[in-house]
Amino acid sequence: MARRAKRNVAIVATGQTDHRSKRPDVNIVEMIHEAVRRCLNDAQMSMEEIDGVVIGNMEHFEGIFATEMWSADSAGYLLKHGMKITTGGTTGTSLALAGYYHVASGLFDTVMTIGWEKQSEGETTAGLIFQADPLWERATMSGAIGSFAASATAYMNKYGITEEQAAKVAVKNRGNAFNNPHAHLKMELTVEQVLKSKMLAYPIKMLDMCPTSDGACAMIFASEERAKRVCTNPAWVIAGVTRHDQPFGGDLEMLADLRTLRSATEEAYKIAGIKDPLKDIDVAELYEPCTFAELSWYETAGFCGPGEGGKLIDSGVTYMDGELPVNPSGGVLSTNCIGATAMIRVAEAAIQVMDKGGKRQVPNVNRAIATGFGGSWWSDVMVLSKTP
Amino acid sequence: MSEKGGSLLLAEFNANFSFNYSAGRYASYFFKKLKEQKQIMGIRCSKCQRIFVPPRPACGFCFERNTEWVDLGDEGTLWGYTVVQFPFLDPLTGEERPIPYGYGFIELKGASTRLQHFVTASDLNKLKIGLRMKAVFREERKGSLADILYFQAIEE
Amino acid sequence: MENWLEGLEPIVGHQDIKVPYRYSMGATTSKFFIEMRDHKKILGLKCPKCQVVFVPPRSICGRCFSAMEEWVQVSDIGTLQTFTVVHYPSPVQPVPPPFIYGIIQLDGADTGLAHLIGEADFGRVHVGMRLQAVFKEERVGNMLDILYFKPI
Amino acid sequence: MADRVGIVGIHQTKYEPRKIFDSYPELVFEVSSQVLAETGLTIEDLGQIITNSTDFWDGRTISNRTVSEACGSVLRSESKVSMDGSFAVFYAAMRILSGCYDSCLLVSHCKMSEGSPHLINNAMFDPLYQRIMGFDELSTCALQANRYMYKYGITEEQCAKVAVKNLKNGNRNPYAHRAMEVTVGQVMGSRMLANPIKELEAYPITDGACAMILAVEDKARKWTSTPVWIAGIASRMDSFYLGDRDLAEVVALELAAQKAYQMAGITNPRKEIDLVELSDYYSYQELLWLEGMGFCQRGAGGKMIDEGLTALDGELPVNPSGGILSGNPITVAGTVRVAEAALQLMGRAGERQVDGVQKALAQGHWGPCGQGQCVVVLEKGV
Repeated sequence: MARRAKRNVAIVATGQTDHRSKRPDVNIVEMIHEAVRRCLNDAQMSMEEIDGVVIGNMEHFEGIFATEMWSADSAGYLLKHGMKITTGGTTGTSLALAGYYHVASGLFDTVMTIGWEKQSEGETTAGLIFQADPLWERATMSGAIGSFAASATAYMNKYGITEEQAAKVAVKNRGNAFNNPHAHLKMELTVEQVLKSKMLAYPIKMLDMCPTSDGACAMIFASEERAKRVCTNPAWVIAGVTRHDQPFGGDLEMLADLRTLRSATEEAYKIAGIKDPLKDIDVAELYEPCTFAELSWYETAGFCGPGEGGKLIDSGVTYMDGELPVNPSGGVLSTNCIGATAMIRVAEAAIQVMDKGGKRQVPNVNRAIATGFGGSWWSDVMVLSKTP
Repeated sequence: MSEKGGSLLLAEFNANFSFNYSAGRYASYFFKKLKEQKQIMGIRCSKCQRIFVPPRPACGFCFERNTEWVDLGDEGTLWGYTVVQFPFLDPLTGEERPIPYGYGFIELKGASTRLQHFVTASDLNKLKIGLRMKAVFREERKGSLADILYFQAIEE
Repeated sequence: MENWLEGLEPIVGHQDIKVPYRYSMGATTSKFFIEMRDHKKILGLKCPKCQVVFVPPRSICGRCFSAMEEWVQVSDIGTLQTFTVVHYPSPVQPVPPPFIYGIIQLDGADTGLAHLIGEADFGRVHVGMRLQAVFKEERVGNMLDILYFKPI
Repeated sequence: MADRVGIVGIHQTKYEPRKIFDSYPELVFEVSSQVLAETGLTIEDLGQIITNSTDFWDGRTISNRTVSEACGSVLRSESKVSMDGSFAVFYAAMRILSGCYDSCLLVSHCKMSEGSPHLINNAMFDPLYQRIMGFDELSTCALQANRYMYKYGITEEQCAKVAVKNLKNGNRNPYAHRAMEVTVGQVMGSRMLANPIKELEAYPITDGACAMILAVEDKARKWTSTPVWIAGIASRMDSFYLGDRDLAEVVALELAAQKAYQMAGITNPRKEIDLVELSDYYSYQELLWLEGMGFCQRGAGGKMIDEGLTALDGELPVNPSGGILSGNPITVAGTVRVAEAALQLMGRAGERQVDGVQKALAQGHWGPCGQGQCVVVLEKGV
């Protein structure tokens, strides 16, 4: 249903804080400012050159209503256009997509998007329980972990996926994180260590789950004319697709089959002319909130057939030196400041396309995809490319 | 507040927000039948014939108003489950929720969606996918989902 | 209406959502409160570009986007910019109504500080009046270390 | 604008103090399905959905999750603007102008009756400096009202007249929740909340929803014979800390209006605009916003109401719907301003219809004392 935008739009810069479990040295707006400043430095631009800002987080995580009002001054949109968009876990991709639509509309030439969360200031599990329906789900809901666990059992049962295969994702991603200066968790792990980590909710163990982080991510989206002027190697947005779904966990297959990601990637690939994702995509940043999710997302993103996610990691295809490296940044398993998390996927994909990945750079990246995950098993997909 | 002498202070805010959530007509009817007749009701889309539980005003696929109630019985199959073993703050009480507890998704006969609820067996370790589960109702029912205490595994 | 709706009573689920939040003030805001707590001093930050002195202080000037590091002590006396007498109750108010809120521009500051006004006759409070901060005896490092501003 | 976006359909609920029977999905499905039925469309005809609500007022994280089936977003594209509805209209228009989608279903919902208004409005203030003072929207707007009255000599009577006019206009609006025939004396004598704001000068707690269908020009023309074009739209954000601004000046609104006028080719708003729907959460705001949008000089807002210019039969009718004083919930309020202005241009405003409206203006705001402002210029389709 969606088409490619009428105007070409590119990502010209990214900026991230160094994500940590706790940032007591800065308050919320100062933390946001850090990412904004780094993004401007990356672009060699001043805030005056930015026409507007799109910003978001999850309000109950910090207990602040309309957070975009407080951040107006320090995030640089005083007397400019400022907009708040928030959609749960997909907030970061919703914001990146909003940056794309802002510029593509022709009403803006240069727009900054900012996703952030300072999770140490509230109670993450409590914040997530608010997400559950008050009358139908809150009593049983135990934050994100419970629903991942309950459907991971179904996923394993359906396809014979093993805990060892899931553990490999934790080993791979947290190992990749060593090459990412912004990543929160950098760990040299063995499969055995993951399997022996504390059981949270069967089959999810401590090292299978993403952390909670304090951090922010900012990006600059620009029109073709502006992009070419300010950036020698921008990352062009080729496609952006969103899919939402029914509201209750019990309505969905969850980890056993993320149909929103299947539907979104199918449409995005069509727009971008991707026929064989494994071959046509050079690097992927997938929003994997837990280890089992990355295996399941391989399947629904079309990297392999249904039930073959375990085999794909076994084959090494998604490692840094494989055919399609997944999450060179270290992924969500290494960094999770929720309102920023999905935007970090897009930023990291852009970094790869722009050849700015330093030690985590995958060679010869022409095309990258980034996904967002959240809400009631919703998906966003963006395809970025070296050429418009 | 941080210790006097420290250079980084904290601001405290103990949120306590009250909400009065309207269940809506569909859930109100479901809870009424649960309370009065120990019935678990689903609602059918007259176009695609999907049966939804929890009941809801519209079918998300056909975008039609749902109108036809169906008694789903009190037995189903366990589709997926977990046993929650980590401690966390329950925002409904402001205290830690007692653990461990089992919860999962039960496929009631005929329903196109699954009901999320507490699940248990003679031993939580005996829970497994595919088990037959039966609703255990509260004696004094008040008209909420808690009128079902949990779904109990039917063990041989 | 379908007949299942006949005689149906609406169900309302009441929930109190309780979460403790702990906000890091960061170095800049902490310094402001520490100076106020320990020395009854009110500090502002001056923008190197706009020359505006901001009270309460924050590390970034929103107008020119400069980082601010130059601390300036401002007076505890200032001029009332606007005020209101609050008559309705709300559980988060620091004092029971009726009471007065005002925005006070302290001498030496270019922005106003929103706070309480005390020891004042409701009928005689007016824009432009001079007010002085009254500090609490037991100060803990937050905005209520100033009890209120009183007319001079 | 190179391409034009048109408003082709509108449906709103009646606004009521406590819609105790309606869950959010019921409220949202009612307006979504009705707007489609009235426009003769199915959900498949629409490319995308924008919802508009807030996690705080809804008492849940991800407030759009609850209404996914009810707004038709199952396996479709949806996003949520968590601000006043006028900003949601802006975003919906942008997504259409991008060329990615031809059309959009926009749905705003809020049930203010379910939450704790003062606490939620207090949570908008930063937890470091301002929240502990117990501020909320009402008490800080009272600070703004007094500053405005002091600086420009606006009187309490002039503010009360706004309430009299808007509450009276509400009588003609079947969706209004608080329509009244009152005198200036009655408004002045109503319960003092925070001076100068009295009970009849402050918006009531209300529940309701509003849906709108927007489409790119050729689709809009196909779908309706009375399209309304968005001729100009812009938003600006002012400073957060209350003492950083002179609250009697509304710079963000001035800038937003100037930009929207520039897009719409408007040089003299007073002459070229026929009708205004603005966000009057409190009576003084109508006067202050009219100044900000250039309908009169700074400080001359009081004269506008004194001279009857903004009455239903005046030269520039303002809030023929009865405005927010007659009852529209937060967030939904801005969508309703655009919707009511559009209904006037479509000639579908029923008893509140003003004759000969060619161009109308809608305004929404968000945050403490109108910090965030959005201005929409609408034009009758020909």
